[in-house]
Amino acid sequence: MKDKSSDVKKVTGRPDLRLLSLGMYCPGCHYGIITRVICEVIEELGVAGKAIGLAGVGCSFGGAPMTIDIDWTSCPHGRAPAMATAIKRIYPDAMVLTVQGDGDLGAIGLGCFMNALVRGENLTTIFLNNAVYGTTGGQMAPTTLLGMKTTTTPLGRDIQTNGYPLHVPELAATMRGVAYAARCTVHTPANFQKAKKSLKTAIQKQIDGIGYGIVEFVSACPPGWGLKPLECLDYISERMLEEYPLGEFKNVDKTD
Amino acid sequence: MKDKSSDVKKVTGRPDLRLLSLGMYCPGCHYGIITRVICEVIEELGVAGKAIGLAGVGCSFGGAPMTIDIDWTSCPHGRAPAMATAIKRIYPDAMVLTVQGDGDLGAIGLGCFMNALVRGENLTTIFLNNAVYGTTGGQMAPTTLLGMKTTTTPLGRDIQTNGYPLHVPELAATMRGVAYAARCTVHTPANFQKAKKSLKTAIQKQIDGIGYGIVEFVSACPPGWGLKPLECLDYISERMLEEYPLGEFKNVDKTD
Amino acid sequence: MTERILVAGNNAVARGAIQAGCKYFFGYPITPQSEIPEYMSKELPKIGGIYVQSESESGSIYMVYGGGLTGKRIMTSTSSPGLSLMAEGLSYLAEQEIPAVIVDVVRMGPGIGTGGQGAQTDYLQVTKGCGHGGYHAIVLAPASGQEIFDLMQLAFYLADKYRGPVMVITDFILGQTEEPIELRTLDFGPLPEKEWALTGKEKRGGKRVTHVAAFFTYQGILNYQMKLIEKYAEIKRTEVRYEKYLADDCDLLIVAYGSSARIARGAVDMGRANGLKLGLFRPITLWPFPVEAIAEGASKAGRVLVVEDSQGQLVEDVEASVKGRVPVHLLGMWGRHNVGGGGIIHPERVIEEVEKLNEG
Amino acid sequence: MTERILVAGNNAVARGAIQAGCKYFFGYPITPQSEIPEYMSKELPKIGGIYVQSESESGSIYMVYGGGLTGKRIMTSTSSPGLSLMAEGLSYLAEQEIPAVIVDVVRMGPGIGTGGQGAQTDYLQVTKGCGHGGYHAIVLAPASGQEIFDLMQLAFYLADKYRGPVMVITDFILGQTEEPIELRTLDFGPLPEKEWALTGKEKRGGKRVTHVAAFFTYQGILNYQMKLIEKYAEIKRTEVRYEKYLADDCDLLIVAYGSSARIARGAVDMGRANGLKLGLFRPITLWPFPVEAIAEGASKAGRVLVVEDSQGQLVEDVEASVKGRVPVHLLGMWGRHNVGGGGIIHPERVIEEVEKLNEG
Amino acid sequence: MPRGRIEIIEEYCKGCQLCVKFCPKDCIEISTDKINPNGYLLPIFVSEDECTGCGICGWMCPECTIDVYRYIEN
Amino acid sequence: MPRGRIEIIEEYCKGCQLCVKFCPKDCIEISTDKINPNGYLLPIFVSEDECTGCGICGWMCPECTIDVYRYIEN
Amino acid sequence: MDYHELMIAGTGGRGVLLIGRLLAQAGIETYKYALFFPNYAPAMRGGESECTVMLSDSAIGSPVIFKPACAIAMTGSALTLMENRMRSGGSLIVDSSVISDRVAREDITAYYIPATEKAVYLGGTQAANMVLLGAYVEHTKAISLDLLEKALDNRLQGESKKPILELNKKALNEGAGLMANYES
Amino acid sequence: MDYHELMIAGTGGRGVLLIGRLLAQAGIETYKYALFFPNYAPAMRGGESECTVMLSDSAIGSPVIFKPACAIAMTGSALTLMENRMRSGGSLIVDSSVISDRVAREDITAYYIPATEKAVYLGGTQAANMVLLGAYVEHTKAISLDLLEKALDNRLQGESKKPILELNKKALNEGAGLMANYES
Ligand SMILES: Cc1ncc(C[n+]2csc(CCOP(=O)(O)OP(=O)(O)O)c2C)c(N)n1
Ligand SMILES: Cc1ncc(C[n+]2csc(CCOP(=O)(O)OP(=O)(O)O)c2C)c(N)n1
Ligand code: SF4
Ligand code: SF4
Ligand code: SF4
Ligand code: SF4
Ligand code: SF4
Ligand code: SF4
Ligand SMILES: [Mg+2]
Ligand SMILES: [Mg+2]
Repeated sequence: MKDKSSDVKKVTGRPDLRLLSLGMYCPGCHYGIITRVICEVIEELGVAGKAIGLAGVGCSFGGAPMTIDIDWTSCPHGRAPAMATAIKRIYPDAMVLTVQGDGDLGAIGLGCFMNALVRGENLTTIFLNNAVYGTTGGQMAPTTLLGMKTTTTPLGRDIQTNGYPLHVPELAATMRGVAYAARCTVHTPANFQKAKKSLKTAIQKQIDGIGYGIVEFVSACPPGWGLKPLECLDYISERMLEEYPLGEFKNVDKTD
Repeated sequence: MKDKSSDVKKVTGRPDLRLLSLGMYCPGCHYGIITRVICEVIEELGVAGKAIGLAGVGCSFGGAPMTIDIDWTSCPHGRAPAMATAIKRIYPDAMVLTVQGDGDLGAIGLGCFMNALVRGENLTTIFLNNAVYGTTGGQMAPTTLLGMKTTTTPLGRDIQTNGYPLHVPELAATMRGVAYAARCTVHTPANFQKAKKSLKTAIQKQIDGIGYGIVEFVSACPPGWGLKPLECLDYISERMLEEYPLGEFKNVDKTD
Repeated sequence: MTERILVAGNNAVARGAIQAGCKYFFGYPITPQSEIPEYMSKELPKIGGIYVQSESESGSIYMVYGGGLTGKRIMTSTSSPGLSLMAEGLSYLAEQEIPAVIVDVVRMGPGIGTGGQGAQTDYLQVTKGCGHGGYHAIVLAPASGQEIFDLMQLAFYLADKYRGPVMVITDFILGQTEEPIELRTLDFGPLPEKEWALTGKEKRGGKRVTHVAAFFTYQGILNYQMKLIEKYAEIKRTEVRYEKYLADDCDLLIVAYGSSARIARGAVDMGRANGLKLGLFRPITLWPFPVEAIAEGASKAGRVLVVEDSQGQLVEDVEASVKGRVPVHLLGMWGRHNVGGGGIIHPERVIEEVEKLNEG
Repeated sequence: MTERILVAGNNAVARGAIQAGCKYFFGYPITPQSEIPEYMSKELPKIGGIYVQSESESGSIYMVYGGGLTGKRIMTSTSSPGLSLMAEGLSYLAEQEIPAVIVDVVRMGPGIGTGGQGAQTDYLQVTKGCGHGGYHAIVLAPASGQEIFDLMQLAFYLADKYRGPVMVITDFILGQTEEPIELRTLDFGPLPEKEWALTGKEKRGGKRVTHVAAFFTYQGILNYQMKLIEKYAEIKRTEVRYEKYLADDCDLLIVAYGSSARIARGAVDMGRANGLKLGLFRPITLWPFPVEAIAEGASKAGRVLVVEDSQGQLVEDVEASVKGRVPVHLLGMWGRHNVGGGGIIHPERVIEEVEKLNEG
Repeated sequence: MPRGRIEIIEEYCKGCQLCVKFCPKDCIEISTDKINPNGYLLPIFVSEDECTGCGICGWMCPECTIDVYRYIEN
Repeated sequence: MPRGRIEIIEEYCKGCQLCVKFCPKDCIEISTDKINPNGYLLPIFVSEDECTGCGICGWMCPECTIDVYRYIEN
Repeated sequence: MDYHELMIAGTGGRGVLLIGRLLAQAGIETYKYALFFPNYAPAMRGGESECTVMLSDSAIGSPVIFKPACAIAMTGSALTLMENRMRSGGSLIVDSSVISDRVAREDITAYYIPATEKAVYLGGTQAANMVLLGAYVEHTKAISLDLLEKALDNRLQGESKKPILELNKKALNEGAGLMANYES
Repeated sequence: MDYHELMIAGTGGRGVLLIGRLLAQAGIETYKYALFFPNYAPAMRGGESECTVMLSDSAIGSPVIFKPACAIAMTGSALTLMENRMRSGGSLIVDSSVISDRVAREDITAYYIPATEKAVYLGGTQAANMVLLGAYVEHTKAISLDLLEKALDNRLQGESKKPILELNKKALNEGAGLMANYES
């Protein structure tokens, strides 16, 4: 084993911003990987000192503030965008970030989120789409796939009773105050890199004062899906991405 | 004056469903004309007996239940779609209609409305866009035009502070559960007729079980705009329709 | 014989509702009550009923409002922060006199609190006016699986009888505890027709029904308020419910409701076995509050110990009832043994407190 | 000399806030308080402040929550149904100890109520727990334009001092009544630095601040509750405020707050002019409630008449304070003369009630 | 030859003048002195000969307070 | 010739096997008996020779519990 | 103790609140305390409207009074209302141009001022309220006309408002004149 | 009065709640009252878990007890916890395969059952809980093993569950056997 330290470069490890904590996530939860994405992007942009994070209620609630070394507040369920609005209005130089699940942003918080877009706030939102309410035990979320079984859709989600899955960045892209909207995953190394780029772009839009940026992460919830961590990867490729295509839905340098 | 009744046909008058009441509206308020649209469409479709109306808080609150002879409830501000959801689920054969202002639906009720669309409810919504909060004295609404002065935008609405005007039917059209989305006005006789056609189509979608129908009415609020009734007509043609183009944004026979 | 099964309190809530003829449930997940919507989502479709997962607890209560307007039996369940989101809706249900049952499986508050803490911190909120305007809702506080099942049926009956929201409050302990229940049907007697229900006017021979604010009946607004005041007075006269256990020959009366009452009952047994003359007074209706009965019991016993897993809320009503005639002590949430996530006041701790009082 | 201007109570709210250094207002229109956001939308931008029209009262309170986290002075105002929508947020503000001022210009409830009715129907809600979890907010109830202006300043001070939401409650009458006020600046003394404010960690030399639920500090959750309990006890010890008017030699003590206290004061004057020995006790803090002072005043006078424009809410606290020692009567909203949309209890009606009591 | 006529139920009129504006035949004018009990200046049907009974004034009246009659050729 | 190596801080591992799955060189295997105090089966770095120090296992570890080193040619 | 109280009643469009507010505004120049309370139903458009004004040198207790010592009635229904409520010995000023009824109570004094008629003559019905206000201050001497005019100057600034300012001032003086020469 | 109380403590993954629920389920066949209370922290994944079971012929007061008469400890920290809390004279059943500590208190009786070891031998660590439950019923005779097996039959129906059902039954009996022949 070569071992002289002069010959060795650490290529990756725990990011500086990533706090040591006995992870708040279940084994194989992609939120852990997304945490790395967030840390690395904030480090690369050099904005850790200006960053104020707002964690929604959901697994992000415990996870994000406990694992990323910036200022944080948790928020009442679904209300991060309103809280972020006030913070950003008062401290326009801060980098204000909300991290919200699909129940948090897509259900209870949909109005709060949409109204922040109407007001044309200059914020960044990380939207965690695991297609279920992970924290509370795997109930249906607005993003649950058609036919997917959850604890409140025991026979699978059907259109008649529960409507269609919600596409958040596509929806956001239609709003004039939005500067950036994209969907990504971290379920392969290549996608991990793309996700970093997306998030970086979104935050840059905020820094440049252009407008709202939202990045959806399609991510696995092994207990919520009743699958093993590795099975989840296939489920993402085969099922989730069919409903939730990856890509940028909006990327503008000036809102109109 | 010819007067033999056999020679005379009543072409128009107070519709049967229109109740005699010392109108709830200010002089020149278009809500009165829209009331006629609603009455005539319900009569022509023959669904008065099955109709249950839900009036938002706003000028529609008093106006609609007091002037249209069908079952009604008023609703907490912005919450008509949730209430309508329950009623329609319990009585699928009823014709369930919400009447909501731009503050009611576009601000406080945006989440409630959007979530009804996510769930793919089979309802009809009449959306009254007068660009202000008429009832409470002319404050800014999400649909207030850029530059428009209201009691809470004393210098005119600006993008920086208050974002962009909200386009409700266009937004609704992007949602998969929506079968029909259109914008109309009643500020000219021709538009009055088109509006009737739009609303009829929207309600028919509900009757046929196809999906959500929403019809926006751009309408005048003379005191809110600080204009005389006739001046409002020009304001609609010249300013409102520039921001809010008329037309159908979605009209499908089957949602997907 | 009626069936007897071992179920958790949350399950008893759902089963009791279905037994009462409730086929429409509108709800949103929140710990520690998610088993209720989960059960409903599975069972209601089987009996032609409907489970709608709302987008939030506000969504739930407004759906309940709409549903209640149809005249059907309707319910929702939630836990503390969710109940706060229902405040406006509750006030409207009371104003518009819409029958509905709302279950609060209390979690520790304020704020986000925690779903894994057996707490009773919503007493003030549910009894004194979560929403604006000085309305009241009947609040039932069961203390066992069977009572949950039974009171759910009563709740629907009272909601119809008095036309308004009725609340049932349990908590983490009661919701999770599994006990055998008898699936018995309770009959509380006949109820008037719901002529006020919105059905579309063709079902009423063309006579329409409208539900608009009292505000439109200007001459009647005071009459409206007087009717409300009289309704509440009537409920106070006739619907007070409570249970006494060894309360007639005790020298210390424990007052407690819900899970704390169960724990206190355990303590009474322990105490009696050890020569302590304890008795228990358990309010079943938190509103209307059993003012006279507590005052009487307290006078007889000579002193009172309130046991409640909160900062001290019930104790205010007990003090107001007792009016300073005998001392009222409190064992609040500081009586908890804080194990894991789930702090609990144990019966042993209650006995300890009694002994402290005895020592003076 | 400080400036003296004639302004409505709603205007005094806004001016008082600005005088206290509040530059951030988050609000939503609702009668009868819309003049407050309207004034703020005009004035705040002139002084480098910000008015954000939220999408709803829930939006307002969560913006207030976010704003409060920055350590700046923040406020919102609303009226009854809007306050209900703030229930969850208020509970969070209390849990997370965020200073903020919330003004409720009460309108008659429950339900939609009406903005054109001078009513006091939110007493229970604001004093007992609009939100879940048994938190409390200091509640200030001014009774004149000047006092509104002054108490707004006090409210911001107390919010900072005790780190939590403080409520100021007025109503239609107080909000609309125009009276001269002196634009004086009140100084309540120094306050600690807000080290807990979220600013981005570079402003604190890289030391981050987090505000997460008490729930994450499992071993500390009980400590958290005990701290809260102690804080409330401290407030009860030190912040009780009230005013007495001819209360020391009266044979009937009227207890009333806010607009009803003004009306009652008019009645006291009328009564005294006609040989009736009336006195007035006016709670200024509704929470903490002046329990002892009322008990003392009541004992001295021998009987109490509560005047409140509601179904009877304040009266419960008065009864709990008086503990049955002297009779407590109530003139509630049925004392209104219902003219147009605006029912009002007039001083003449109070005198009538006193005379009825005197006749026995 | 007149083809139609209108009747305005004056009690409910709010004097908004939409009928005046939209009559394609200018059959309606606003009065300068005729006021209803609610204090609104009333419109007057001034030109019976021109009226076609087209119904437009009726549609456009926010108070639904105009009845329009058309004469039928039999 | 090995071009890199990894170190797994075992205490924080949750045994999800994402590292195993994503190593392009199959350098990591899951053990059948090595369990950490939290009860998770641990991955083992089995193939030092193949490791390129590409970093992928590090990125993909949800617990950020893998340090990756690359050898530099000097 | 110098003290004046006035209630003004009418319908929304007639400027009831305006003259009340103006009186209070002008009043604080003379009195230590002044109070104006508008009572109207915001939800009813053009509904009934009333307001109370109090001017005093000692602190004002109640912002509302049931039985005013002085009142102005601008519509028929307002007259009925005020006649029922007024304190014995009080003065009730009536716009006799629009109200044909007479006051029946004998324990109050009515002043019938043809306010609307005079206002039309001066240039517009909307100034009827000022005629009545002028009559009120002349009758009670609560404050000087000058102060009212100053308050009007403050409220109606700029060239465009000039005609209406002039109209209002003329109307005030007209009302004062009518009252000064009033013969019952 | 026939009465039994049992607390079971361990970590989430070890089936603590499962055997408690099973015991209560089987218990209602024999007793008039049965109660199962799971106390766990839903927010902490894989955190500590404990439950209480009571079987009785008279109404059960408190659903929680601080000092149980009988307990099962499945992890080291659970042992510490239970040893501290147990009532004097009580019995504490310990999975000695995973817990090397011994009970120090002399006023309670400890039974060291190598549950995990036996379970592995029988076919899987996950059956360790059943071994302990078997030991418990053998020790207390609270209910018959048959009833527990019936409860298992109900819970694990269908062909696919058969192997695990068999494993569990074997483990139950193994535990009962270990306790029957227990020598301290
Ligand atoms: C007002 C309110 N309602 C409900 C809850 C309970 N709750 C906690 S997390 C959560 C949803 C979590 O789902 P999601 O946002 O998708 O996050 P995930 O856990 O899947 O990451 C809910 C409903 C709450 N805390 N507050
Ligand atoms: C919870 C709540 N907040 C605020 C109000 C006050 N309010 C009454 S109507 C209204 C808005 C009306 O605006 P819009 O919906 O546009 O209706 P419009 O009057 O313009 O027709 C508001 C804010 C209320 N009744 N309830
Ligand atoms: S429940 Fe799902 S989302 Fe939450 S930590 Fe576990 S895997 Fe992640
Ligand atoms: S305020 Fe505006 S919307 Fe309301 S009735 Fe008047 S004109 Fe119509
Ligand atoms: S019916 Fe037609 S032509 Fe006749 S008055 Fe009306 S709009 Fe004019
Ligand atoms: S349109 Fe109707 S309300 Fe308007 S002036 Fe003509 S008749 Fe009157
Ligand atoms: S650094 Fe690359 S090659 Fe080496 S173990 Fe990790 S993934 Fe495999
Ligand atoms: S990816 Fe990380 S947590 Fe998962 S098995 Fe590998 S080292 Fe452990
Ligand atoms: Mg989720
Ligand atoms: Mg509007």
